[in-house]
Amino acid sequence: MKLFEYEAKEIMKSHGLPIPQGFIAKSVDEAVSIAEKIGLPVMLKAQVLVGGRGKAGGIKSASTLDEVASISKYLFSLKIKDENVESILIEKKLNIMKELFIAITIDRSERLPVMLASSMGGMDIEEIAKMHPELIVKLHIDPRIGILPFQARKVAQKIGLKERQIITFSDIAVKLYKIYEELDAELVESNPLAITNTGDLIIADARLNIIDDALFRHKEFQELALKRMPESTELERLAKSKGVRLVDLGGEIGVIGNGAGLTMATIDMLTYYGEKAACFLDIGGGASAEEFAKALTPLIEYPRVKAILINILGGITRCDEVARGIKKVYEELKFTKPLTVRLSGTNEEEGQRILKEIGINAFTSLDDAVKNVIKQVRGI
Amino acid sequence: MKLFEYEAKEIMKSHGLPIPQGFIAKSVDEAVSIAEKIGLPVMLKAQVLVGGRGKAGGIKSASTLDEVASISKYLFSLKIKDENVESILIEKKLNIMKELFIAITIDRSERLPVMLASSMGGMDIEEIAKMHPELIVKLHIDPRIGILPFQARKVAQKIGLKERQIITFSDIAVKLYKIYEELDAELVESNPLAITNTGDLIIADARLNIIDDALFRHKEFQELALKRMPESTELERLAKSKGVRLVDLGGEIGVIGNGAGLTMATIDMLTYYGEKAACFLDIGGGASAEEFAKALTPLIEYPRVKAILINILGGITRCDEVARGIKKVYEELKFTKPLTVRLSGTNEEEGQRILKEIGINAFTSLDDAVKNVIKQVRGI
Amino acid sequence: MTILLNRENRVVVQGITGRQGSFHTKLMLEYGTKVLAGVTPGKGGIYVEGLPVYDTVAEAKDLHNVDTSIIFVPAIAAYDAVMESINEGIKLIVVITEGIPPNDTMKFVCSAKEKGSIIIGPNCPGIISPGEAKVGIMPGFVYKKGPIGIVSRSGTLTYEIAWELTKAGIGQSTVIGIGGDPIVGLTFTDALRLFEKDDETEAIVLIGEIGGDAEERVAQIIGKEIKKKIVAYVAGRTAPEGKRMGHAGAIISAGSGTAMSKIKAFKDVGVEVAERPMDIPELVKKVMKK
Amino acid sequence: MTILLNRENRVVVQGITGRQGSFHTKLMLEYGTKVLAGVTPGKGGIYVEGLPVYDTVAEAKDLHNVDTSIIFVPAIAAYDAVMESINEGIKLIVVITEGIPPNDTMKFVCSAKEKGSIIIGPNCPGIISPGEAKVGIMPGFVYKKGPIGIVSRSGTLTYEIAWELTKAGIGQSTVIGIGGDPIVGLTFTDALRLFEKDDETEAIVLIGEIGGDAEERVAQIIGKEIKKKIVAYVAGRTAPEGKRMGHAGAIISAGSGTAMSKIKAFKDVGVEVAERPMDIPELVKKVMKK
Repeated sequence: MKLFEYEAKEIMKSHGLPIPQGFIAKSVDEAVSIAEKIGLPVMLKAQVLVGGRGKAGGIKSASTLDEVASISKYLFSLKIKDENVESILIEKKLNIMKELFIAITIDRSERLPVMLASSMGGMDIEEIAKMHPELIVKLHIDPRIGILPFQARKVAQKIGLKERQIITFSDIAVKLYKIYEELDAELVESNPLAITNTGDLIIADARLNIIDDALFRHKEFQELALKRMPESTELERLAKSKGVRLVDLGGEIGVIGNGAGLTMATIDMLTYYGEKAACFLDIGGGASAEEFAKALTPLIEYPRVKAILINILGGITRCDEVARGIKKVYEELKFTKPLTVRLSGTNEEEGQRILKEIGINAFTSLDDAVKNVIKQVRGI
Repeated sequence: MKLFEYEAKEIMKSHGLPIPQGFIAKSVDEAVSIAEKIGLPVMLKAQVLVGGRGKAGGIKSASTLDEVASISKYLFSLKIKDENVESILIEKKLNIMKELFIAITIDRSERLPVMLASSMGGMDIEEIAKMHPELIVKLHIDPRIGILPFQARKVAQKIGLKERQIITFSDIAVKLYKIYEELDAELVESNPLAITNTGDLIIADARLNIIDDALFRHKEFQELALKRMPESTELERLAKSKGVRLVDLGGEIGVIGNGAGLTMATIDMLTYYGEKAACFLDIGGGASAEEFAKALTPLIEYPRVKAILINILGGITRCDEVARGIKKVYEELKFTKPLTVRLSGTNEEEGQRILKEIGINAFTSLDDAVKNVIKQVRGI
Repeated sequence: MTILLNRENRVVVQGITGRQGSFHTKLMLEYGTKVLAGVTPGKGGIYVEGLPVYDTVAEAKDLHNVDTSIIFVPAIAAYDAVMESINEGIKLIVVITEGIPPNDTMKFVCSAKEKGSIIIGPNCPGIISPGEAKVGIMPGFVYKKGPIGIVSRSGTLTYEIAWELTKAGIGQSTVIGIGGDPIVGLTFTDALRLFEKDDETEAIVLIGEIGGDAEERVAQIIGKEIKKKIVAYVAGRTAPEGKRMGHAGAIISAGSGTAMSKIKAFKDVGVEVAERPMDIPELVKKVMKK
Repeated sequence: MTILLNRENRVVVQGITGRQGSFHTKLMLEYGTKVLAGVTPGKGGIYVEGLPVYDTVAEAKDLHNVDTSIIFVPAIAAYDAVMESINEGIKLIVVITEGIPPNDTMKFVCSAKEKGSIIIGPNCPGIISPGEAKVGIMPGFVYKKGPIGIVSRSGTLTYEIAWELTKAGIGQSTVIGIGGDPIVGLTFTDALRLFEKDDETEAIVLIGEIGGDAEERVAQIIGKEIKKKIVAYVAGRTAPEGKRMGHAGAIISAGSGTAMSKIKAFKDVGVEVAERPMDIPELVKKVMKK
C-alpha cells in the first residue's frame, strides 16, 4: 500500500526526521490561507500515489498569494496518470543547494534489507541506476540488528558528505530504517533529500509504501489499505465489489485458473496464439463451488469479456467442486457467454460429468481448451 | 530505579498484559470510594519500594467498606523498613487457584538476559532458588533476537502448564520481555503470576526496576529517578543536597578515595584494624580541586563523622590538585576535624608541599595513613 | 538418489490441527511419507490422523527424532514456528504458509543460514521425491520416479508440467517448489547445485516467472558450475508492469523482472526455453539425447 | 611474551577529540604505544596529538592497518562505536566508557564472540604490558616489566597493588582491568587462560570485588586448567547489601556476591588471599618460591 507524500512526512516527522513546514489543502481557499500562515514563497505539491508527478506538472512554486490561488486551482483540475488530485501539500519553499537520494527497501536477490543512497538526488533514480550504477551506494543490512550509525556514516562519506553532514545523514538513515522496520515498509525513500543553504539536510520529498502482507499487524493502516487497493479499471472495481481480486489485462477472454503460475501460463498461451486475455484471476488452491461461482460473476456481467476460459488442474482443488460451481452460476444466471473449461486431475471424470449436464464438454488438454476459446471469441 | 507496584502495573497494562482491576488511593476516603466502585471484596496493597511488604503486613483483603476504611487507615500509618506508606493500591480480589513466578533479568555470569519461571510462585523466590534450584526454570535469551514464543512455551511446559495456559504464559513472557528491552529494565517480575479459578493467568503482583545507567535514553523516567534516588540516611541526604553521592556505612571515619576498588579496600583496611567507616565516597578519576572541596563538605558538616581519611593514588588524578582542593576547604571552612591524607603518585611532592602549608603531613603509605586516622578517632 | 528428501526423512507437521495441516498430513501419510508427529501449541496430547500432537517441536524431536518439518501455521505465527524448527536443529523446513511479511522471512532465512537449516518456501507447494516421499501439498498422482529434477517458483503450473512429463513417460527425481514470495529460503541456484551433484538426476526443468532476478542470477552459473542440461519455462510473458500477478513475488517493477529478460538470460547460456508448458516433454527428450 | 598487547599493536582511538580521548592519546604515545589514528564522526580531517582524525574506523583500518581500538566515546554512542570496531575486524577493543546500559553491552559482547574480537571493559582502565605498550588510562610509572600477570575488576586499586609490587622489585608481564560493570567482555576466566599459556608470566595476581560471581566461577578452573600460582585480593569485605559501591557491578544482592563467598571460593582451591593490598608482594614472593 502506498501512502501519500504528506502521510509519509507526518510519520517521518513523528520519528524526529527533518521535514519542511507544511500543511495539506483540500481547496483553493485552504491553500491560500496555509500559504499566508507559513509565509511565501511556498511549494504546491499535488498529492497523488502514481509516480512521475513532477514531469506531469504536479509540483509548482508560488511567490504571491494570487499565484497560490491560481496554481492550486490548476492543480486541483489536474489528472495525473488517471489519478485525480484531491489534496495539495503546501510547504515553505526550501533554499536547496544540493539534492541527495536515500531509500531503504528489500533486496530480493540478497534477501536482505538494503539502503540505497546517491549524491544525484532529485532525478529519476531508476534512470541513474541504469546509466550510472556507480553513483548509487548500496548497504545491505542484517535484519536482526538493523542499521548501525557507523554503517550509515560510511555511506555518507561515499556520497561525498563531510563533517557534521555525515552525522546528520546517519541520523536520518537510522530513523528511516526504524520506520522501515516498525511499519513493515516495502520502501522508505526521500528523493530529494535536500541540503539547504544553511548546510542542513531535510526531507524534501518522501515516499513510504507498506507491505500488504504485513498489514495484519498494522491495525492503524488496515482501514486505509481497504480504501486504497489498486482498482484502476472498471472491471477491477466491479470484481472488487463482488469480493474478487483480479488484474485487468484489457482483452476479451476472461481467464480463471488455479494457481498464479498456471494462470499466467494460460494467459501466455492466449498470447502465443495471438489473443489477449481480459484478466488474470487466480482462484487459488482448494476453491469451493461457492468461491468459484463468485469468481465467475464479474466476468459474466462485464460486457468487454466475450468469452471465458477456466483452466483447472485438480490437485488439491477437486474438479467436481469446480464443476458444481460452474453449474450453480450457469443455472442461477443463465448466462450465454461462451465458456471453455479445462478440467484435469483429481475427480476429473465426475467434474466432466457434471459439466455435461449443462451442456459443456470440458477439455483435458490445456492446448485444446485455449484453441477452443479463441475460436469462440473470434466467432468461428 | 525501582518503580512502585502500581506504576509497574500501569506500564504492563499498556503493553496488553492482564492486570487486576485497581486504582491508587492516597487517603482513606479515596480507598473507600475505589472499593465501592470496583466492588467487594478487594485487596489493599501498601505501595512501598522495599521488599518484604507482605511479611510486614502491607497486604490485606477487605470484604466490607468498613474494613476497607479501617485497613487503609492502618496501612497509611504503617512504616515498612523505614519507608512511609503514601499510597495504597486497591484491587479487585482475585480467586486464585495457583501461584506462578516469572521474571526477566540479567544473568551476569552468562552475560545474557535470562527469564526465570517457577511453579512455586507467591513465595520468597530467593529462598526457593537456594533450597530447590530445580524448581526454577531458566531461559537464556539472545539480546539481539529477544524471546521467541516457542522458547517461552517450553518454559511453560517445564513449570507444568498445559493446553491454552501454555499459550497465555508465552504471550505474557513475550510482552514482559518487550518491556524489559524497551525500558532497559534490570528486573521485570510477577510474583505471583496467578492462575485464577477460570484458568486465566493474571499478574497479581509486579516489580519493575529500570537500570540507572540507561536512564539517559528514557526521558520519561529521568525526573522520577531524580526524586527516587536512594537516600535512606541523613548523611546521604545531606551529601545529595550538596551534589555528592556517597554510601553511608554507619561508622565515624569518613573515607574519600579515588576509584571504587581503592575506596572499598581503604574501608576494608579500617575494618581490618577494628574500626568502621562512616561512608564510601568515590571521588573518581581526575577530580579537580573544586570537586574535591565539594566532596569534603558534607563530611565536615555531619557530626557523626569524627575524622576523615583521604586516600589518593595519583595516576590520572594529580596530587597537587587534590591538595589544592583540601586547602581550599580548609581555608574557607576552617574545620577542625582530624584529617588524614594519603597522597601518592603523580605530582606527589607538590601535593605534599601544599598540604604542609596548612599543617597537614600527608602519608605516602596507605597502611600508615589508616593507622593514623584510627589513632585520631580513638583520640589517642 | 534424490535431493533433500527421500523415504528416510522423519517429518513433523507444524500446525497439524488446522484444516490444511490435517488434510495434507493424511495425504502425505498416504503417499508413504514418514510423518511421525504434529505440533500445535496449546493442543498437546490429542491425535490427528493417528499421530501424536505436541505443544513444541522439541518434544517431537526428542520422542521421534524428526529431521524435517512442514509448516502450515498462519502467517502471524510463522516466524516463531520457523525459528522454533531452526533452533531445535531441524534440517529441512518446508514453509507452506502464504502471506508472511518479508521482514520476518529475511530474519529466519538469516538464522537458518547460520544454523545450517534449509528452508523451502515460504508460500510454496513443498518438495516431492516421487516414489519416496512428499513433504508438501502437491497431488502425488502427477509424479513418477525418474531422471528429471524440477525446480519451480510456481505450484499448479509445476503439477501441470510434471504431469505432462509423466504422461510422456518421463519421471522425476525430485520436484521442488521454491515459493512465490519475493524472499525465499532455497533458491534456484541452491537447487541447481544440489541437482548437479545428484547421480539420479540427468536433466533439470526450471520453471520461473516474472519478478525479481532469481532466473537471471541462476543463469550465471549454468554452463559453468552446472553442467547438466536444463529446459526452462518462464510464466508471465504478457503480464503488465506494476501489477502483482497472484504471487507476492510476481511483479514487474520499473521494467525489471520481465519474462523477456529472464528468457534472454537463459537463452544466452544455452538453456532451451519452452514457449508453452506442453512443449517441455519434447525439449527434455531433445536435451537428454545430446 | 605478554598477553593480548605488545609493542606491535597498532592502535586507533575512538573519541579522540574528547577531553579524555586526547589527554590519554598523549599519555599512550608518551608510553611508546603505537597509536596511529583517531576517529570522531564529523571531525574527519583534523589532527590530534599529531595523529590524523577520521570519520570512520574503516579509514583508520585501510590507511593504518590498525588492529586495536580504545574507546572513549560517551555511553550513548558506545554501542555503535564498539559495533563499528567489531565489524571492521579490530581484534582487541578496549572500552573505557562508563555507564553503558547492560543491554547494549550484552549485544556487542554477543557480536564480538561471533566475529572473534576481544573486548576489554566497558568501564575499565584498559590493558598495559609494561615496557611494551599501554592501551588504557592507567599511570605508566607504577608498572615495570616482569613475571607477574595481573587481572582486576578495579582501576586505582590495581595501580596501588601494581605499585606495591613494583616498589618491591616485582615487575608485571601484562596488567588488565576487566572493568567494573556487571557485564564485561573479557572475563577473569579468559584472562587466566591467556596467562596460563604465556611463558613470561610466572604467577598471577587476581583482584576481585563484591558483586556477581565472576570470582567464584574462575575459582572452578584454578588448579585444573590453571596450574600457575595465584594470589588474590577481594575488595568490599565490609560493604553493605543492596548498595552500589561505585562500580555498577559492585553490589551485593540477596546475599549473593559477598566478599566472603569469593574469598572462600579462592581458599577452597588453594589460592592465597591477601588481607590487605600491601600484603600482596610478600604473598607473591611466597608462591613464586614454591
